[in-house]
Amino acid sequence: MPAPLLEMRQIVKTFGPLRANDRVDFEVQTGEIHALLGENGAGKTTLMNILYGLYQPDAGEIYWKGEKITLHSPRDAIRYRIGMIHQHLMLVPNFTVLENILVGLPSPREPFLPINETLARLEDFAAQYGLPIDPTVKVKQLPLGLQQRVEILKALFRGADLLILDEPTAVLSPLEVEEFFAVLKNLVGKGVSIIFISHKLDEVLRISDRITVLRQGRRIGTIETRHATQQILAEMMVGRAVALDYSFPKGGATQPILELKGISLIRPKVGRVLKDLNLTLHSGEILGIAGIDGNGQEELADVVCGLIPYTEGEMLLEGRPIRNPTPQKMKDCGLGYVPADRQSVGLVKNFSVAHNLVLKSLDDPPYNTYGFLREKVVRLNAQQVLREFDIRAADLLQPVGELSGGNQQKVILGRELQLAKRLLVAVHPTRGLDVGATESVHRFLYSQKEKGIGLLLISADLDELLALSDRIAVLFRGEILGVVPGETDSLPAISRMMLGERLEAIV
Amino acid sequence: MNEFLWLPFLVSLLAAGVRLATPLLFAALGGITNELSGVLNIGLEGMMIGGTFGAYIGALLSGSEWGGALGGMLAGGLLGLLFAYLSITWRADQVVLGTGLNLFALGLTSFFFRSMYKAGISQFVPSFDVWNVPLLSDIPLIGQIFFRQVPLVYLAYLLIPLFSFLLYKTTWGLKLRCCGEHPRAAETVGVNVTRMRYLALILSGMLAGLGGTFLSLGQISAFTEGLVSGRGFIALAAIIFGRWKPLNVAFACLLFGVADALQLRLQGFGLPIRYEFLLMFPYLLTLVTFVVFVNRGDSPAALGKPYPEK
Amino acid sequence: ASPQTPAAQATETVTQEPQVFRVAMVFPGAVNDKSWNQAGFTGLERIKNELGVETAYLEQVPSTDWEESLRTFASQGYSLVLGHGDQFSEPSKKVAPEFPDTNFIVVNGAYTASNLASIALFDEQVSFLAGVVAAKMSQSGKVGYIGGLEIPPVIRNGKGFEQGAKYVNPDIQVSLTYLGDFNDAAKGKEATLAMAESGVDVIFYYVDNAMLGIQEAAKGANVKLIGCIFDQYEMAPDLILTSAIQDISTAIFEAAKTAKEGNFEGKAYLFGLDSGAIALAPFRENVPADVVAYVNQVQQDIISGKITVERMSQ
Amino acid sequence: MEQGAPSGSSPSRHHSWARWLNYLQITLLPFGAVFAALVIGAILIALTGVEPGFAYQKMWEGIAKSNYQVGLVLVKATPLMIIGLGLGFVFNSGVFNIGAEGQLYMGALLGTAIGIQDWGLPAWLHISLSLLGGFIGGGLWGLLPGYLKARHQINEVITTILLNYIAIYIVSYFTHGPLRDNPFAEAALPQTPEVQASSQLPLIWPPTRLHAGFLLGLGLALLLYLITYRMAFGYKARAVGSSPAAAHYAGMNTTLIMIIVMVVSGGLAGVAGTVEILGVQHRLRDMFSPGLGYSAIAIALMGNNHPLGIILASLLFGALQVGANNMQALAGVPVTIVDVLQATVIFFVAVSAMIRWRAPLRTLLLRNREASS
Ligand SMILES: Nc1ncnc2c1ncn2[C@@H]1O[C@H](COP(=O)(O)OP(=O)(O)OP(=O)(O)O)[C@@H](O)[C@H]1O
Ligand SMILES: Nc1ncnc2c1ncn2[C@@H]1O[C@H](COP(=O)(O)OP(=O)(O)OP(=O)(O)O)[C@@H](O)[C@H]1O
Ligand SMILES: [Mg+2]
Ligand SMILES: [Mg+2]
Repeated sequence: MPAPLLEMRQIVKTFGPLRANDRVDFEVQTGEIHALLGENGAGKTTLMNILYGLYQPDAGEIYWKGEKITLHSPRDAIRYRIGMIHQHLMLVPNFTVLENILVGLPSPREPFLPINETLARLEDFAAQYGLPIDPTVKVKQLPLGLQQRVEILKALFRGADLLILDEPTAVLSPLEVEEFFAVLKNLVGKGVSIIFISHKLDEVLRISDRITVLRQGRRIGTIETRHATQQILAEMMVGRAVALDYSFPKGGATQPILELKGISLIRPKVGRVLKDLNLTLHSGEILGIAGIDGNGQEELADVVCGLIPYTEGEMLLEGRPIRNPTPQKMKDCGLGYVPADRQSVGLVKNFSVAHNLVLKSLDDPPYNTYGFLREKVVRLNAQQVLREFDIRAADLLQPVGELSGGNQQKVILGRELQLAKRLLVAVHPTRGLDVGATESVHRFLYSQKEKGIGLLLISADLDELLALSDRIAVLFRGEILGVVPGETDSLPAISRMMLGERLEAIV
Repeated sequence: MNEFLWLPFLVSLLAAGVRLATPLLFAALGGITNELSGVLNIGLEGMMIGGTFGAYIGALLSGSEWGGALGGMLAGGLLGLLFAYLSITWRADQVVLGTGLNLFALGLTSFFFRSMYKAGISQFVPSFDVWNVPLLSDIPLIGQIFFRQVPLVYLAYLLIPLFSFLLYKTTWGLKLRCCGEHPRAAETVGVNVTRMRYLALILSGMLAGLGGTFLSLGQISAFTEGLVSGRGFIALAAIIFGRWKPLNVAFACLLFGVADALQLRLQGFGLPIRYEFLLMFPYLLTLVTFVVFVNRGDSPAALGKPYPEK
Repeated sequence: ASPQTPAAQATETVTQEPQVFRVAMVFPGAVNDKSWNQAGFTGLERIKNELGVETAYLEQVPSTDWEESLRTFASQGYSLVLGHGDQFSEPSKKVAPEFPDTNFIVVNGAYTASNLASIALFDEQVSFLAGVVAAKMSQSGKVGYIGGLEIPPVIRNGKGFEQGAKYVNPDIQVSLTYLGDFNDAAKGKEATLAMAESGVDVIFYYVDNAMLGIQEAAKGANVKLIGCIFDQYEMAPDLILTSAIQDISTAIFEAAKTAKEGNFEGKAYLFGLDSGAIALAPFRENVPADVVAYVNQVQQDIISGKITVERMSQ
Repeated sequence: MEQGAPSGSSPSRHHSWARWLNYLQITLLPFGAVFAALVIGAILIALTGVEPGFAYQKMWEGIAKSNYQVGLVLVKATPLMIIGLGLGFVFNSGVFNIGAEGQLYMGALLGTAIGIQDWGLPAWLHISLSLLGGFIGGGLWGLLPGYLKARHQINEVITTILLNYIAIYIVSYFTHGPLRDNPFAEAALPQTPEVQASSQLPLIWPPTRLHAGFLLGLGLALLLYLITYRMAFGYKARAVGSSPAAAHYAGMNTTLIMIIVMVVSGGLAGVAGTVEILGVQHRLRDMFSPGLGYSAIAIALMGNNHPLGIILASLLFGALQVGANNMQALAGVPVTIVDVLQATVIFFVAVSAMIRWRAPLRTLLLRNREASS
């Protein structure tokens, strides 16, 4: 065997008392796609950040092409031709695509920006990898899938021998994942090696050559992908047997609870985001909304939950119209909402877990008497929710921002499920969560259906939708192109509708 | 006012406006630079004060106004360095530091000045003379307004396109702006955020120092306490007014300068308006223009936040 | 009212032996402002040097502290405490009864009491002369006055100036600008340029540091200046026709001397042209002899009472 | 702004000894900051040829020699405290009000206008009305930028800076014009008549000059503490500050909250201005504030926007000011040293807030947390 392209030996990294990486060995061969697996908080990102020079390890060595190296900052990593796509997109929303790609690139004509060269190369890449993009739009106007594409282009522009991809597919729709994998194959063909991190075991099994699993900061082992199964991997990650193939019984819908009649939304500068939506959600039903990111899903959720006033149409709750819905009003109607952006919308990061759990009930009994917050009751409530949802926090008063993503999501669920007396809207509820956390979120959601609550489940993950939904509506450019039963048979129709074909045309 | 001639009046008004805008412009260009790098600097006033004194000392020691300009830039730059050290290396709160810096510069300059001159009278030092730009100064109207000024005024105009270019058209400017929008993203593409912010603050201090220089060596030829009198804050307002774009910011400075020049002239006419309202006029006009025509603009996303965040 | 106010009681213990004559002074602005405060400070320095007494002072005292600063010194057993400006009228009226052993003098003060005196300059008289010079020297028939803030001494000098100018030429145009600030030299410069453009060719000013800007502007424009408070000829020999000297330091010194000799009286002292505390600075060659003669005549007439200069009410 | 003062979001997490150590550190560091500033001041004082030990002795005497001096410190601290409380409140909600100076002026204007009226009211009523007037004057001056920010996203920094100047000139107009004492005298001082005896704040600690405004400040601190950290409204206001999107999502009326906090902050600045007139100056004068509204920004931030921190910071500044005045009067050190001294204190306090976060103690506490979980 030739010397590996990369070898990390006995890497240790601690954050205060916590060992995020505990004597981790990790190696990557030239030309392979090496997957890195582990639960939330296992230390994957930490290890990669060390490799990219963002963190300095407390101990351990890194060998690059057989030579021992020290990485003081990402500048060094870039110099060694190591590229990285980060778990949280490293894009400037206010910059254009072009500016995002240009920033930090050396220019042949310093100090001038190499604009024309870059535009030409962008066209090259578009042709070569199938990654077309309009370089003049601002990144904040792009859907997440396209933003991810910008990240990929950024990495390609810098030219890398080793590309680190930290959960790149978390925000992609199945179709986008396909395109993305094609790009990866293409890159490998050109001699690039890849480290691939994902919580989706099927993706890992499809794309990788080898898999390394971390658990609680330690390396558990590395196996060849052809010897691996989802079951084996899940056991390695969690340390015990995990139920992976769970499915939920369908049916049980009763009377209509929420009706959307001709709902449209026009946003300034953007245009018509939602077009004449007609949907009915029943009690005890899970209605899935499928679609490629950026086709109006999040706006639909915001409109239903009163965050954005709709432009036209009518919303009926149990047959009665709701005029000018606001978040407050909808909450009072018994609606819970798990938003897409848990970090900056769902939670106040520097508030404690306990106070985030009553964020929407600050004015309501029993938490509020004469305007004062009853801290004891707030904590009592938190204790109960923490137990019920198995939320791992150091204590009730820990700032919620310090929790891991999975636990943050459970805090939101814990709050919203209390409020969801009649309706629950959940957007990408398991995005970025590991298998264990995903499973428990799914169980919590399903338990709501059993209680007779109507669920609107918006997700880009078709497996999730098929597992839970009674019916699935497909949103394309703000329009519903069709509604199909939540069964595996519907999959081809859903995929075609996601690309813009109407159900009538397919059937 | 029957002999009132509107054309010469307008010319002199605008020429005065240009002069009154010049110190604001220097400070505002500096302020844009540090704000785009993500540092909120309400210490511009202090940096200008440092500049007025540094310029005086520079001119005194070197015997030349250009030596004075150097001194002004040096003093401002040192204050910028101090600000950078405390806000970047120590990650101390930028707003607290800014208020501290204003007080610091005010106290220290007058302290030194009083130690130098017990009697408190400043010597006269070499200062900038009006320099008519050949040819251009002969253009009717335009020449009188813009091209019969002291060299620092020309420097200020030249800096407007230079900074537009530097901040918005160069690799360096892009990196700098990235630090202000998303410093972590900047770091991941190999930008040294700390160094960028240090540089931006020092540069900003030097420019504010030039603004101060214009006050002590471009307007008068000496140092006095109270020369700056709030211009640093007006520059801060101009930055937001002009949405961090040098050309727009220059316009904001000019608007304020012309309004100030106008009120000084209106007072001379003996109009039946209380002088308090005339003094208020530039502020009121700027406020109304801002609210009605400019209003919102996105500030750099990471403005005021120390990096790395903790 | 009992003089034994709480404050006096509280600080009695720290009072030093009263037989030592010590003088303290409180200034509203900086003692190096080349203007009002500096003039007062000069007086204090003369007291220290020529009378050989111990002195102390507080400068740049904000209005929040006017009263307290007087009390600070009085409670320390100073025999004479001066407040440098009419803003100390009210505070001293309050504080003086608390310290019967201390004498208070307020410059331009409004009140008197057994231990409280006021000294003032008849500044309209000298600014009247400044107005006469300006009107005589102006070719355009337009003269100007630049003040810092609209406060009594600034107003008085302006009014005196206007009286004097109109005395020479009833049709003369007097324009008036307040900078809103005594020290903003850049504003001073622009205000001067603005006046020059409107045809003004002689300007009398009453500002502090802002005068540097006024002089700077006058250099380029065809404008002559009349300085204020002390002889400012050396600052700009080509420009300054004369200065309306308002030597409050002499008044202060004289008053302190009287107090030291034990002749303090709680009354209002007014120092006019006859006292020498106010005067026009000596003319140099930039004022023609006939003008000098004319001005001297007016001065005589004022002193002799032939011309009455209006004193602003307070 | 995550400096370690008790911020309400995460107390009582650690073992008692660790918490104790933490509080010790929180208390000691500001002292260290003051000490460091005094050392730098000593160097400058020595440069003027005065013996620093002597100068500082005079300074200390000025602060603490007698009850009377202590009273002066408290009097000085009062307006700073009241403005700082309002600013802490508004900063918690993420609105950057630098218009306290203008709000102070407008409050003092209205408060004085009521205070000078001879309505024959009993003192408690006249004082309350004046203070209410102060609150309304300052509150209105805060309402304008607050409304523009909340409803139209108009940057409050620029509007408040400009409104400061405008307010100062408005007061200038009134003191020269409509409210001028003795309007018939051509050369009268630009100041209002003295406020009625019935509206002057009573002295509460004879023989000192301390007036009831100080108690009012303490009461307001308690009130604001309760609102911010004990009442639902405070949680909402802080939520708006740390995450407006989350606040909107949670059904809070972010617009209204922003406007309310801005009005309260402006109102308190106005109350501070009125208290200064009713308690100390008794007349409103042109340009009467030596930049109280700007100093209070530093005070609010140094106090970590927490009422207790703000009280401490304002006392520190009050003490420095009074002490330095004495030092200038009796040791002859130029007054400008005060500015340098205060600035250095600000620097060191700002930095020490970060030392606290960096120090090994923090690690110790974290370890402790792990042990307890
Ligand atoms: N900057 C930091 N400060 C403190 N603790 C940190 C920091 N970064 C990571 N950690 C901790 O280190 C552990 C590993 O985190 P890491 O982000 O590497 O996990 P991960 O495997 O990438 O998880 P995920 O699948 O959720 O992305 C976590 O427990 C986390 O709390
Ligand atoms: N100040 C902090 N103290 C302790 N842990 C922290 C702190 N800041 C971040 N972390 C931890 O660092 C880890 C990495 O952060 P990151 O934002 O990647 O979270 P994550 O678990 O990967 O969540 P998600 O999957 O939703 O992105 C998180 O687990 C978070 O708990
Ligand atoms: Mg991760
Ligand atoms: Mg994650």
